[in-house]
Amino acid sequence: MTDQPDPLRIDFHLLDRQIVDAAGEPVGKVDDVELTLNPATGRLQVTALLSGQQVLGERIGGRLGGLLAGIARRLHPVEHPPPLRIDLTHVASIGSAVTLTVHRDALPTPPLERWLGDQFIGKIPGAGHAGQ
Amino acid sequence: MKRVFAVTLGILTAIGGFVDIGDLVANSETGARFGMRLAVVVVIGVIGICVYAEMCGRVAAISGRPVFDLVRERLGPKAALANLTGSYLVTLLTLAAEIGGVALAIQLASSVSYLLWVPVAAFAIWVALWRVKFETLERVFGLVGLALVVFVIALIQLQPDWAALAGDATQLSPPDGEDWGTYGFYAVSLFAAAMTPYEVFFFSSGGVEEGWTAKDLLTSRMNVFVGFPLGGVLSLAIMGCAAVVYQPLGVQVDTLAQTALPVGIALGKIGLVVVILGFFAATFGAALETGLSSGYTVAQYFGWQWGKRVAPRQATRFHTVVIISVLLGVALLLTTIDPIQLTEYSLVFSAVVLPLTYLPILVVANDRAYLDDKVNGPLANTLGIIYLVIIVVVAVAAIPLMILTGVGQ
Amino acid sequence: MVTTVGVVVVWAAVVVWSVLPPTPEAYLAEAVSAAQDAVSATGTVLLVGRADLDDQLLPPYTDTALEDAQQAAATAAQDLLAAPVPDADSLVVRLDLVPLLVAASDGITAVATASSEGDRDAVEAALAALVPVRGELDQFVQDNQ
Amino acid sequence: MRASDLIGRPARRPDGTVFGRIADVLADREPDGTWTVYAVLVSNSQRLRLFGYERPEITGPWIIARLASALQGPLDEIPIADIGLPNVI
Repeated sequence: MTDQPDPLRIDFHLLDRQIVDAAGEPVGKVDDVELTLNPATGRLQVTALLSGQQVLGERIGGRLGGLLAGIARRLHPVEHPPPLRIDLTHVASIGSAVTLTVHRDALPTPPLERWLGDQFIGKIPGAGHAGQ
Repeated sequence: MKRVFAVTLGILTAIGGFVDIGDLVANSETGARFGMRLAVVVVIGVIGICVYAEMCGRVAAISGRPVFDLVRERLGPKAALANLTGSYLVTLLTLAAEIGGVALAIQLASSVSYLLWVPVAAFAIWVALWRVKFETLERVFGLVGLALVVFVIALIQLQPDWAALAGDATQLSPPDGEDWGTYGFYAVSLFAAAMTPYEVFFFSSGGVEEGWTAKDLLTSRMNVFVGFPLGGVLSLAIMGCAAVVYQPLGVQVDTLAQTALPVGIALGKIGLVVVILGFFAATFGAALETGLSSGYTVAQYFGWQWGKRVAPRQATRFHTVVIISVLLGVALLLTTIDPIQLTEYSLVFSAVVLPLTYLPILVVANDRAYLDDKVNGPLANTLGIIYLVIIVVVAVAAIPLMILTGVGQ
Repeated sequence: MVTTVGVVVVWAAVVVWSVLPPTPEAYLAEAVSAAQDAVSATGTVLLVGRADLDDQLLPPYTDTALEDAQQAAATAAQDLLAAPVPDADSLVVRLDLVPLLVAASDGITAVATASSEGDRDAVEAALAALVPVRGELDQFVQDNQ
Repeated sequence: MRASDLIGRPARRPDGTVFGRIADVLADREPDGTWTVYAVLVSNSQRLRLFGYERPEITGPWIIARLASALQGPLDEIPIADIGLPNVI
């Protein structure tokens, strides 16, 4: 990481920021952040960004969050889907957006995006072309 | 030379794109009932949208982040979700009103009921959103929307007593036969027509999508500071035409045909053709903007890929939201609700949700972590705070005034 | 919990308010509103009709504008006819106003019919007949505002 | 553990007593490139999202800055070692 805030304020600098890939294309929002207790040092480390409606729903909590997570689960083909987890080592910089070192194609396509592409949008003529 | 051309084109587009169904309805209604006594609200509203859009344009150019992205960042997920719900519903209401406006404009040219045109118009709007390049859309409908300049010509042709109109404009009170409640209600509608939330969703998302940088700030500011005030002149001309033709007869305006009539009276058939074309372009253009904005708000909240720069296959969730929104708009219109009434409601609720999107932008526009040395100066902040107060007052007053006056009856 | 109670209270207030018997004041307000709508419709028709006679408008536009006015005038008359009458004074108001509203509606229909048949003389005659009706409706609005 | 297990939750001492609410979590970069949490910001107010006015990068508009800090109340930076972490993995 070359460009980073000092100190890193997790709520201010990370949570709810847009994640963009190396080309600047949107990947998702930082819906939560993974913290890990390092067993060797006993210290708490920031290890990954988590993204997806289910993570967001769990973070919001309550009935509203439950609803959001529930919808995300229902739209998902797998029973207990893992959230999109982006290791912090893939983060290039933290600015007005969180920029990754990788291209979005290297990340799993969000299930809803893929499902809509296969079942709905992709079937409409012209879906594969940008505007004329 | 090329730069001058681009700037001119941008300004012309901003003028033509300023007026939408809300401005057409609110300005002709108030002109007929209050003469020019609410003209000052149009001026206040236009300055407001200039202040707001300039901040959004600057934030978009420097930080690369559109409005709703920042709304979630500053408000947190819960408050922003409530905001998203409100903003989305208002945008949807406005989208329905604009589709209704397109259908009404075609009815004026065909005498076939607008209800039959609603699905046709909606399909055309969706095809444009699906296939046509963003820039092309903005340019074509902005430029054709300039046809509404015909209201200025019509007003001159009607040879009004200019001194009386100007005198009217300085009277900040309701005329005989109207009370303060309705005066206040229409003031809210006019303000909301000038400062509609979707305008900034669209403006800032467009800026991000076109990849604005600090170099584009000048162009963006010219569009805002020249284009919007000239668009406001069109609004005032619409108001003036209604005031001259209808107020002496005690006629209240509640159809789009009535809005067009002063132009027909002043300029005859050609004027009428031009004004109907202007209605069509203005509402069609605004339907495109609101359709896109419905997708922008949802996609930017969740961080999805959005916009027209990529193929629909690359932004399936965004395009799905747009399609669903257009369909919901059509469904709403097919309940046979009067599109003009729908417009009135959309304006009231626009006023209610505006503070929630305005405040985060005002805060971010002061944050050097986003804007570096391009943060608000003292002038932008003074105006920003004055307008924050106005916007909050209008938002709080909007629904009580609507109930108190029975939607201005 | 507080929100739920609030919603129920507001809802109950709206329901109670909407089923309360109409007051004479409310009836008069409704009558004025209907008269105002008819003034707007007749005034618009006079403007549209004259512009049409001067050959300034296009047929689809004229049809639409007259149809809108026809509908507005008919709705105004129907609404007042359907409104419950709370007392004797209100009945006087009703007996005064309803014929005017009907005359406005009929007069507009006459203009529309003549216009669609392209009968200039009939349009002129129908417009002339509409002028006094508009005047009386306007007077009613002025007197009761 | 997730950030949301700390942010917005009651701030506890290692013995479990609550003394406020965690408003933000601060991390520092180690020489090896990893980020280590060293402190949390604790406030007494219920409001969760700070407007960012706790940072030096933003000072205006004056009135909003004042309002935000008044709503926010004083913020204390507490070393992470003095915080009882929630019992989640």
